[in-house]
This record gives sequence, structure tokens and C-alpha cells, in this order.
Amino acid sequence: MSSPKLAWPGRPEDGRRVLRYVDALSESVALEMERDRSVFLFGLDVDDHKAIQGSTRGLLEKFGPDRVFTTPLSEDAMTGVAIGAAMAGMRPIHVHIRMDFLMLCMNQLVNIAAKARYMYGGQVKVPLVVRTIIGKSWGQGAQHSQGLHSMFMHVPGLKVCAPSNAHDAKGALAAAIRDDNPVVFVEHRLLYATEAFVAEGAYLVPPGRSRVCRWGRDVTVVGISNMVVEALRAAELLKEVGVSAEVIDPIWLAPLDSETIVESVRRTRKLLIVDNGWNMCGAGAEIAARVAEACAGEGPVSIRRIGFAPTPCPPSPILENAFYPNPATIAAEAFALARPDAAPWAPDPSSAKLAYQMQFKGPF
Amino acid sequence: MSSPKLAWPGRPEDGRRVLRYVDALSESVALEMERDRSVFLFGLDVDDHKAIQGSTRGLLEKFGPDRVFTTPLSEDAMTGVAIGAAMAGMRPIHVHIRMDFLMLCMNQLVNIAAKARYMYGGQVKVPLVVRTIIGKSWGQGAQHSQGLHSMFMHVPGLKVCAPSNAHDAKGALAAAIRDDNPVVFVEHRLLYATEAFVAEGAYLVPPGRSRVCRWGRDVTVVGISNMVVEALRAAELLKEVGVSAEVIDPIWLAPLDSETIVESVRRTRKLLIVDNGWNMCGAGAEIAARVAEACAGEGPVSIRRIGFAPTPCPPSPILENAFYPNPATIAAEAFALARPDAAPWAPDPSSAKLAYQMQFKGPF
Amino acid sequence: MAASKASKSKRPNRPGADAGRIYASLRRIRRVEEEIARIYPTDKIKSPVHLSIGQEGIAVGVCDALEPRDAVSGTYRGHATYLAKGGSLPGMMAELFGKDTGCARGKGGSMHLIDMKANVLGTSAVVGTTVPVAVGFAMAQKMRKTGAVVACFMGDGATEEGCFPESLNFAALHKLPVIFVCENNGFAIHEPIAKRQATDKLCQRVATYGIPAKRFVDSDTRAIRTHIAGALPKMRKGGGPIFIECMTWRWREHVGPGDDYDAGFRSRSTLVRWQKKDPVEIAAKALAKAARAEIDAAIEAEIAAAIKFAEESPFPPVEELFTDVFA
Amino acid sequence: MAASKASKSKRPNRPGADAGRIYASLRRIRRVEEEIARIYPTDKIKSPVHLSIGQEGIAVGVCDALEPRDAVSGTYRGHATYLAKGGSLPGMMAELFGKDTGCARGKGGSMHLIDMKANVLGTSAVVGTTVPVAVGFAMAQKMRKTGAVVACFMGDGATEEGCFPESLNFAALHKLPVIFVCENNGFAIHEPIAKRQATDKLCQRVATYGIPAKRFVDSDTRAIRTHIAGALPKMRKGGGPIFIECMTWRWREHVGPGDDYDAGFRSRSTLVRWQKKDPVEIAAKALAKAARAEIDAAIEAEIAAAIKFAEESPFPPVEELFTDVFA
Ligand SMILES: Cc1ncc(C[n+]2csc(CCOP(=O)(O)OP(=O)(O)O)c2C)c(N)n1
Ligand SMILES: Cc1ncc(C[n+]2csc(CCOP(=O)(O)OP(=O)(O)O)c2C)c(N)n1
Ligand SMILES: [Mg+2]
Ligand SMILES: [Mg+2]
Repeated sequence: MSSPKLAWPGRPEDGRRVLRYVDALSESVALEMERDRSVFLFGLDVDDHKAIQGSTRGLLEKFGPDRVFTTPLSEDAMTGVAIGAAMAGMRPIHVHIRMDFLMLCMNQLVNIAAKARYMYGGQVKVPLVVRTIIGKSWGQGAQHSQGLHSMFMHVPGLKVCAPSNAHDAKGALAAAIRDDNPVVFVEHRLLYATEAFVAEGAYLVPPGRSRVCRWGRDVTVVGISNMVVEALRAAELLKEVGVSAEVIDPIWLAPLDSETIVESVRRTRKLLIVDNGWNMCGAGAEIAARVAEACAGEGPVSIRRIGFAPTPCPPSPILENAFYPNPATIAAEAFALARPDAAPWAPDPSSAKLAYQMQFKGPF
Repeated sequence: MSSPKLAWPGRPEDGRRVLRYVDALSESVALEMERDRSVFLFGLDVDDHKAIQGSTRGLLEKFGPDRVFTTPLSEDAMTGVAIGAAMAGMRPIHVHIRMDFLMLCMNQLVNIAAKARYMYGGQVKVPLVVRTIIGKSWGQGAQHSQGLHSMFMHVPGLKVCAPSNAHDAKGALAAAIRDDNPVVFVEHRLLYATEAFVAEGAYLVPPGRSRVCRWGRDVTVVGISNMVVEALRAAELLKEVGVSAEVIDPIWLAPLDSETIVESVRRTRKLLIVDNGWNMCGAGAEIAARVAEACAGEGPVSIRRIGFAPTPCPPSPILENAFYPNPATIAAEAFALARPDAAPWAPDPSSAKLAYQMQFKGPF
Repeated sequence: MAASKASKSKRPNRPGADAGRIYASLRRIRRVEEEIARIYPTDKIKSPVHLSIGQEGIAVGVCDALEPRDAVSGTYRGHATYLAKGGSLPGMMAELFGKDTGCARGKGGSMHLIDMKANVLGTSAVVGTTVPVAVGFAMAQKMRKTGAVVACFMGDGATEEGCFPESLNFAALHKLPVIFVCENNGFAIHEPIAKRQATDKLCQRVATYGIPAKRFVDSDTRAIRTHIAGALPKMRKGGGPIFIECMTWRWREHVGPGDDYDAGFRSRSTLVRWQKKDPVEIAAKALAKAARAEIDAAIEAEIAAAIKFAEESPFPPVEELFTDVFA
Repeated sequence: MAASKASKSKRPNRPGADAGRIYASLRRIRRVEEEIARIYPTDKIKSPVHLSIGQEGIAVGVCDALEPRDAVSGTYRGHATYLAKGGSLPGMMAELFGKDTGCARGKGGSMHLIDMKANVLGTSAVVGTTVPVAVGFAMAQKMRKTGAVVACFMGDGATEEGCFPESLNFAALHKLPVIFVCENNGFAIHEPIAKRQATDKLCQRVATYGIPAKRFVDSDTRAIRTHIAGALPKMRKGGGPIFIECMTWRWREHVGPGDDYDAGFRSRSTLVRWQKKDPVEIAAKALAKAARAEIDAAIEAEIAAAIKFAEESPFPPVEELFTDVFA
């Protein structure tokens, strides 16, 4: 259920076309490249037949190799190249198939992209989009699985976006491309196949508005990226035990609309943040801190964070399952928050398993 | 005043030798290099006559160029080299004169150093110390001033330490060198000249124990790195208006002893965190989140964070002053927390200025 | 670790070149990977695999010249390096199966093989990152005067990462005992080298660091072995690094068990040309049929045992999630 | 911005080489930096300065051959590049003074000079990081078919950073209009090049990327100018990058106004040798005394005006802290 106060372009009312997240990404880029000659797309493997798991499909054919091209394995310099091109008035989209590889370009992103406009006294701007994918499927292991968005949230001058559904992916990517600032655009591999209602034309999902995806009374659950979907599944499980969970998707992590979250927590007095990353100094820490600051002196608020286990990601299946939050663990945590005096509860394994068959067509 | 429950080696009782932070660093390394042949120190400029602002002074002379040497300007590969040497049983100390430069070696630190032990099934360990200095004096500007410790706190497998005084600098550096894990050791340029009581022999300030530097009733102030000193100055200013501030120094940021902080907040119900870095997803967010989680349902707690302004660091003096927390702004925030119903207060400019003449001889 | 012990009987690194030993090593790697490809479509293997079928001659040529005290550093396409240097086969197989007895206890996966008992350094899934790590391992050998060398394998793509020239410079400057080995198969995933590199003068470039550099146009196992064996004595005495670029061909797809000739970005006819230089076949020809049969039978038995070991081993229990984050 | 306008009268980049113009540019840079050194001990300058005294011939030689549409990318030791390319002098001086009228409005400081009106790209305090940025700026020129080139200056130390070879490869691969200029003063801070680089074959190395590379052993201003002017027509037509290595000497200390010969890591006698090749003196000799005097007087007046402008300008108000974090 969508938040009543927000009228989103491309909501179900506007048309019934259903599109996959992966196709929404390429469609959005195509529309922006048509609209604006200064937009180009580059990065390792964007032009091969796998097309970044399909998310750059068709772009080479449509726009040719001058505007869609691969690079050497040189993430650091290629990021600098993107920044320089952006300073010269182009609008580069630089694609990385795994977010882990961004560690190779931190210097350019943190020391140049984020600071250029400020430290050069407003003389330049850096309209750069860095597309990255959080890798999750089976056996990705320690270096192909990280969600490192909080590092970018930490740095003034960078924007960060992590859409959870095809509708937002399309609109937020367009907004990122049109933004005059560097945007780290965080995708999630498991979202690629998910479908949502997506309008055909261009539209924007700009920074500054969290979305209430599902209204609830008893506990506020903030999900980040793919964890929005897991939280919605958890909310269904919680229904069985009479707990009504509100699910919020920040969509943009920086700038972060925490007001929507705070408003929700003012009602529920319970907050669970579910992240696709580690908790320590993570997005969840920031949200928890903001809520704690905002609600101080208003009466008790209970807060919990769940995210990656505080370990590297192991590929062995039992360990890997335990590494990630899932609908059952989210539901159990949310229940504990919502019903602090009740005996601990967890969904029974069969309904937890069934939860994975729940598909939600966004924009929620 | 020290926390009564902790008996620190090297406390005033143990001897009256006073040493500067910068000399405590080199003394600690010298003692460890004497103790253990596998310890060596390298990094750009460690062996020149400026000796990393004096912090490597005398080491080349004592241990020779095989154990104390400079490197090419290749932070990325040099970090890999340090990791490889550590895997082979050496104990490298890799020095960076500015923390900003760590952005060049994030890949090695995050993707290899932090994960090696885990993803290689315990077959290796990486006893590496990365010494880095937060630059602050005048006009350092956007790229020579960053405190990026929260990025490292975020990553499981890394330890992070940020001592605020010479006593802790010596003991914590020794602990870091003897630790079998990678440690990011965060120094602060403005601390280099500060003095503390420092025992002559080797001693350890190991992870896991925050220190209550000053006992107080009305508000808990957590300071990080140099901000401990600023917080102590603020506490003196607050005394004038009858506010009693407790000042806590976590010393080690990962693993983080938040229990000591939580215990204090349980008494004061007010928490101010003062960081040498940005707030968003910063160390302060983590501490705030932990306190909020721990104190949920126990009655209201007020929390505030102050840190770098959410901007790059400007060199122009008026702007630069406003960029950093200082004793006056800390005192004003702490007052607002401690006396929510009183009119806002700020120390008068002359006593705020005088506060800078207060010197505290650690370990506090 | 049981897995490590299981491999002790296998010693591919005895001194001197020997046709049987080289054939056995090559054939063993080939057969292991073929078996991996066979098993892969079942869900027994728990992480994506990068086969080196066709490229085995390089690892075997280099490693056969090494001593046990020497180390190798490989890539995510690391089965050949790992096995050629004497890494435990049961340990590797169990790792692919995600088992507790795996060389990384199920916490690494196929891209993070390691066997420190055999001096096989851990491989990495981030291209190029192991190169400076190998150089650091070599620096420790120099500091400790062990006389050991480190053979550091990388793909052609890895040479485009800035850490590669940084590592070359440092290794040359400090005269570190590193054998840099570039396995140039002409592709990074599906991108041909011509779309990534301005020229093909890698050897000339490396030579400007004062590092002797040599290209092997068809990566003949024995030629590589002879070259490395010839360079080692000087390297052990502080002569500094060397570099070899070995032209080769990845027969299969980048990741997974199949091939990729239908995708249109490279041609099957080139494969056929390379298959005529199949290192396993070439090594086989040097042996009598009976000798080969004996070796082959031993290899099949060893592989079958390793698969059985992997299959029968338990998964790590859930508590293992939290161990070894810190030492 | 007032500062930028103030510099419009100064146009050091007219076509053709001209002894007066080259002398004026050299002398102006020298005098500006001498004045900075003179003022530095007062507290008027608000960020650490890196003087290029002695090295000016390189920037002037390159920039004099460029057109206004061409861009330069310099380093934190960037006064010479900035001024030689026509960056606003009052804007620079005000920036050093931390003033609102500074080229970066007091929010950059001495290490982050910029003047986009003159196509002076922003300099950086993190060594090497501007190199790929300059390449990207050049790529945009190619994409937009402007015919403009980018001259990218760096120190010898910067060539050790991995982004340098990564940038070379990419620029060569895409035939981008970049003039890579290495100002090799033999030191990174106090570390001599021999402690950092395995060999001195930088030009040979760069040439392996297919990039024409040339070393200037004494960095003669006119020789550099002639070389660049000769290369430009082809570059403007898609000929790809070139590289020059200019051997030079930093007369003063790494940072700050003084010198560092007492520290013992380099000798004053080498300075004396380099001073005999002082580019300002050499250029001066090509002029009649009267012509020089006229130029000198104009320069002194311009510098005095710039200092006055900087002194009299206001500091940015505290609200400015929060502007321009985002565009
Ligand atoms: C730093 C980094 N960038 C990109 C990737 C994605 N990637 C995985 S393998 C590979 C190709 C590497 O090519 P090469 O080094 O030639 O090795 P090969 O696979 O051919 O053996 C790429 C680009 C990665 N893993 N790490
Ligand atoms: C990435 C990075 N590493 C280290 C430093 C510290 N540092 C500042 S200037 C400098 C020397 C650079 O030498 P070079 O490139 O030769 O330029 P020069 O100062 O000689 O003009 C160093 C090491 C830095 N600013 N950035
Ligand atoms: Mg390859
Ligand atoms: Mg230099």
C-alpha cells in the first residue's frame, strides 16, 4: 500500500505496464541518452553480450560505441576520467558490476568528485552517476557481496540512491543522471528480475522523499534496497500474529529523508532498520541516531538494527543464509519490538519459506 | 579524573615522566622493534629529516634502513606489500602522513586485509598497523583534513584506534603492533605536541575499554581523538554555569566498548558525541544508535552529535573555524542537553578563547 | 586439517624435470577441472568456478621448477596454480562444495583457494589485488633471507590495474624474488585485449623497470619450465624479479562449465588452433602408453577420492559464521 | 567574479613565439612566487604554499604554445601552470589570502587553484589524482570535437601512482588529446628518485604505450615550446597523446618560503649548477635592457595591485561554509 500523501508518477493508476527492474534501468538510460547528447555510459563490460546482467541491453545498438563503451581494468583512473569528462560538461554513467570494486576508486570519489564543486569555489560541477550492484545470489563470497553505501553516505558532496523496485529504479536513475552532482547508484542483483508498474515515458524519483510502502500500527520497519522486499515479506508473516508493520523505503540514502521515518516512529514508538550492509556506522546507525535525536524526551522509543552479520560474507550455504537478514529473522525482530512482553516468536519454517514466493509489484 | 574502576599502567602514580604524544609514538615503535625482529616500519617519508612530524624520529638511526624505509608514491600497492609481508609472518607498520591518502588503499584494506583471515579459513593472519594522521592546523583544506575512521569501523575484520593522549598513544600503538589483526591507528596532528604522563617501559592499552576521563553528573560527552581534549575544555567551561559533564574517551573505536558509555548515560540521561569527522554514518551515529538500542524503554534519553560541518573542509579561517567543533560549541550543545528548559547559553568569547590555554596531562 | 594431510602423498615439486611428472601434473589439473565442469550443473558446487582448461601448461611449467619453500600466488582462475604447486586436492574440492573440510573451511569458495602448507597463497576475486600481496610476501622472504621466491600469476586484464606497475617498480627497486607471470589469454571476461590496451608491448614495458621480461607465444610447458629453472639460482641470491608473458587461450567460458563460442565475440576456429597445442596432449606424447595409463588411473582414483571426500564432508555449522573474523 | 575580470588584460597565449612574451611570463611567475615567499612569514597567507621557483620554464614553454581553448591541469605546486595559462593573478592571490574573491572563493586554498575561464583545471593536494581527471577532460574534447588539447602536469613522484599508467593506457587507446608533462625535479618532498624508482627509463616506458615521449635534460623554455607547438596540429586532428619529461630543480624547500639545503639531503652545489640555467635569466638575455625594464615595471605594478586586491578583499562570511557542497 502506498503512502497516501505522495502522488508518484507512474503509479498503478497511470498505466498497467509491468517491467523488470533490469529493463527499467536500461530504459531509463536510453531515455536520458536520447534526451541529452552529453549523457554517455561506460565501464567494464557494458557493451558485451551479457550487458551487465542485462541492465545495459540494447544501448550499444541504439547509441553506438562512441557513447557506450568498455574500459580497461582501471577503476581508479576510469573514475577520474569520468570526473574530468563531467567537469567538461558531459554526463557520464560509470558502471561497476560489483559494489566491492568501488574500493578501487575511493580516492577519486571521496577526494575529487565529492569535493570538486566546493573546493573549486563553485567553478565546476560533477554530474556523474556511478552505477553499482550489490552482489547476492549463491556463493558470491567475501569480495562480491558487499553493500558499502554507508561509506558514501558519510561523505558530504556525494548523493546515494538505492531503489528497491523497478518503478523507482527508472525514475531515480533519471533523477541521478539529471542531477548536477555525483550520485552513487546502488542496485541489487536479486532485484533485477523483480517487476513493478513502470510508466513508459520519462519521470523522476528525486532525492528527499522516503516512501511508506505499507502502512502499519505496531512497528516501523525501514528497509534498504532489497531489504524493502524482505521487510514486506516479513510484514505479511507478522500479519499472521496480529502485528501490523509499517514498511518504509528511504529510496535515496543521501540526502536522507528521515522525517518520514521519524513521523512513523512517533506513532509506533518502535523502529527496526534492515540493511543490506553492516550495521556498524551503517545506514541503520544513521537512521537510528536521527530518530533517537528527534524523539528525545518524547517518551520511550525502541530501536533495533539488523543487517549483514558482522563478518565477511561466506559462500557456504548454511553460513551464507545466516549472514543475511531474511523475512523470518526480520519478522522475529519486529515481533520482539512490537510485543516486548510476549514470548519470543518466529514464523514457522514453512511459512517463512513460502514468504519467498510473495512477489510485490512496486512502487508499493 | 580517571574512572575509579580501571587501573591503568602508566598512570601518574607510576612515575612522573612527562612525554609528548609525538615522542610517545616513536618510543613505542622503538620498544616494539627491539622486542620483536619481525616488526618493521615503512611508508613515504618515514626516514627523512622531518620524520613524519617527528613521530618516527630516531628509528632509522636505531634500526637501520632494512627496517625503516620509505616507499614510492604507491599507496595501493604498498598496502598490498604490507599485507603480504604480514601474511608471511612480519609485523609491518605502514605510515601515512594524512588520513585522506587512505582512500588510495581502500581496496587492499577492505577487500584483503579485513577479510583475509576469514575468507582463507583461518590459514593466515594479517598483523598490520596502518598509522595515519588527521591533518588539522591552518589551511589544510578539503584533502588534508579528513577523519575517515568510520569507514574502517564499518568493516568487520579491521580494528580502529584513535588515542587522545600520549599515554594511550604509546600503549595503544604497542597493543596494535602486537595485535594479530589489521589495525587502523588514527593520530591527530594537533595532539602531537600535547604531553601526558608516560611510563618508560612498554605497556599496553588494549581494545575493549573506554575510559571515563572526567566524572560528571549532568551530561555524558564522548570525545573522539582530539575531541577528547576539546571536550575536557568544554567541561571546564560548563563548570562555570554549574553543569557537570562526564567525558568519555573510547580510545579504541573498533571493537568499541559502548557499555561504559551506556552506563554513564543511564546516569546522566544525556549524551553528546563529539567527533573528529562527519556525523552521517559516523562514529557518533554508531554510538548514538547503540545507546538508543540499549536504553530503550528505560525512560527518555537525549542524544546529540556534533562533528565536522557537513561540507568539505575550507581553508579560509572564518569558515575553517566554523567547520570544527570547539570548546565553546561543545559547551553550548552540552548545556542545551543538560538544561533543556533553560535559555540557550554559550560561553563568553573570552573564556572560550582562554579554554585553549588549558592543557591536560593524560591519561586523564 | 584433514584435507591438507590427504594431499601429502602427492609431491609434484621434486627436483629436475621429468616427463612423467609434468604429464601427471597437467593431466591431473585437466581432469579435475573436467570433473568440476561435469559436477557443476548439479547444485553440489557452491560458488562460481573459473576454469583454466587450456591454460594449464603455464602453471605447471612454472611450478614444476619451484621448490616446496617457494610460494605461488594465483587468481580466481586458480585451480591450475593451486594444484600445480601442491595444494590439497581434497581441500580444494571440499571448498568448492562449501564444506567444513575445505581449504578455506567453506568460508572462501572457489575464488579464495589457499593452502599455506604447500605455500599456495590465497587467491582473490578482485582482479590484480593479489599482485602487491605476493610482492610483500616476497619482501618478507628477502628480509628473512629464506632464499624462497614467489611466483605471482595474473591475467592480461590484471596488468591494466595500477597496482601492477606499482608492484613492478617496488619489486625491481628492492630486488625482490618475484616471478611475475602474465597468463595472456587475450580476454577479460568477453572484452578483447585490443579494446583495453593501447599496444601489445607489455614485455618491453616491464623491461623498462630493469626486470628481465620474456614472452612465450605458445606457452610450451617445457620451455617455460626451463626458463624459470634457469632464472631461479640468481633470483635466490638477490637478483631481483623476472617477468614472463605467456600467450594462451581459455577454452571454456569465463565463468561456469560451458563454452562461449556461440556468443559471437571469439571464434571456435581459434580454439581449434590452440587445441592443436594442447599442453596435456603434448606432454602425453612424451610418454609410453603404459606409463600414461598408470598415471591416468592414479589420477582418476585420486579425483574420485577427493570428490567423495568433499561429498561426505559436513557443511560448517552455523556457529562458524562468527569465527575467524579476527585472529 | 571580479578576480577573473581583473586578469583579462593579460593574455600570455597569443600565437607564435615571442621573446618578450616568454620573458614576461617567466619573470611574472618568478616575481609572484618571490612575493609570496616574502609575505608568507606574516600570517596573511592562509594555506601552505609550494613554490615552483626554478621550474617555471616548463609551464611557460608548454603553455605559450597553447591556445585559450586548450586546458592545463597542474599540481599543488601549481602557481606556474596557473599563471602561464592565463589564470587570474588577483584571483590566485586572494585565494592564498583565503578571501571571498579568491579563484576558489577561499574554499580551496593554495593547493586547489582553478580558473575555468582561462581553462585552468583545478589542482589537487593528493598526488597524481588530477592525471586521470585531465584525461577525462580531454576525452570530452574529443567527444565534442572541439579540437582543444589538455596539458597535464605532474611531478616525478606522481608517475609512481597507479593512476598514471592507467591514464596513459586509456589516453593512448582512445587517442585523446593530452600532453603529459612530467616535471622531474628528482625529489618527492625529501625523498630522492633513486629511493623510489627502480630505473630512470620513464620515457622508454611511456613510449611502449605508443605515446611519443621525449626528455628535456635542461628544460629549456624555447625547446619545450617548439616541441609542443610542433606536436599540436596532429594532436588536434586525433593523433593522440604525447609525453615530455622535463628535468628540473626545485630551488626552494618542498613547502614554505625557504630552502632546505641545510637538511643535508641535497646539495647547494647542484642548485648553483641549475641556477646557471635559470629560465628567467636565459629569457632575459634575449631582450634589450629597455624592453625588459618596461616588462618588469608592468609586472611589479600588476603584482602590487593583485596583493592589494587580495588584502582589501573580505573573508567569506561564515554562511559560505555551507554553500556549494552541492551544485
Ligand atoms: C577490480 C576488478 N574489476 C573487475 C572485475 C570483474 N572481472 C572479473 S574477472 C575479470 C577479467 C579479468 O581478466 P584477466 O585478468 O585477463 O583474467 P582471465 O579471467 O582472463 O584469466 C573481470 C573484469 C573484478 N573481479 N575485479
Ligand atoms: C597520494 C599522496 N601521497 C602522498 C602525498 C604527500 N606528498 C605531498 S607532495 C609529495 C611529493 C610529490 O612529489 P612530485 O610528484 O615529484 O612533485 P614535486 O613536489 O616534486 O613537485 C608527497 C609525497 C600526497 N599529497 N598524496
Ligand atoms: Mg585474460
Ligand atoms: Mg618531484
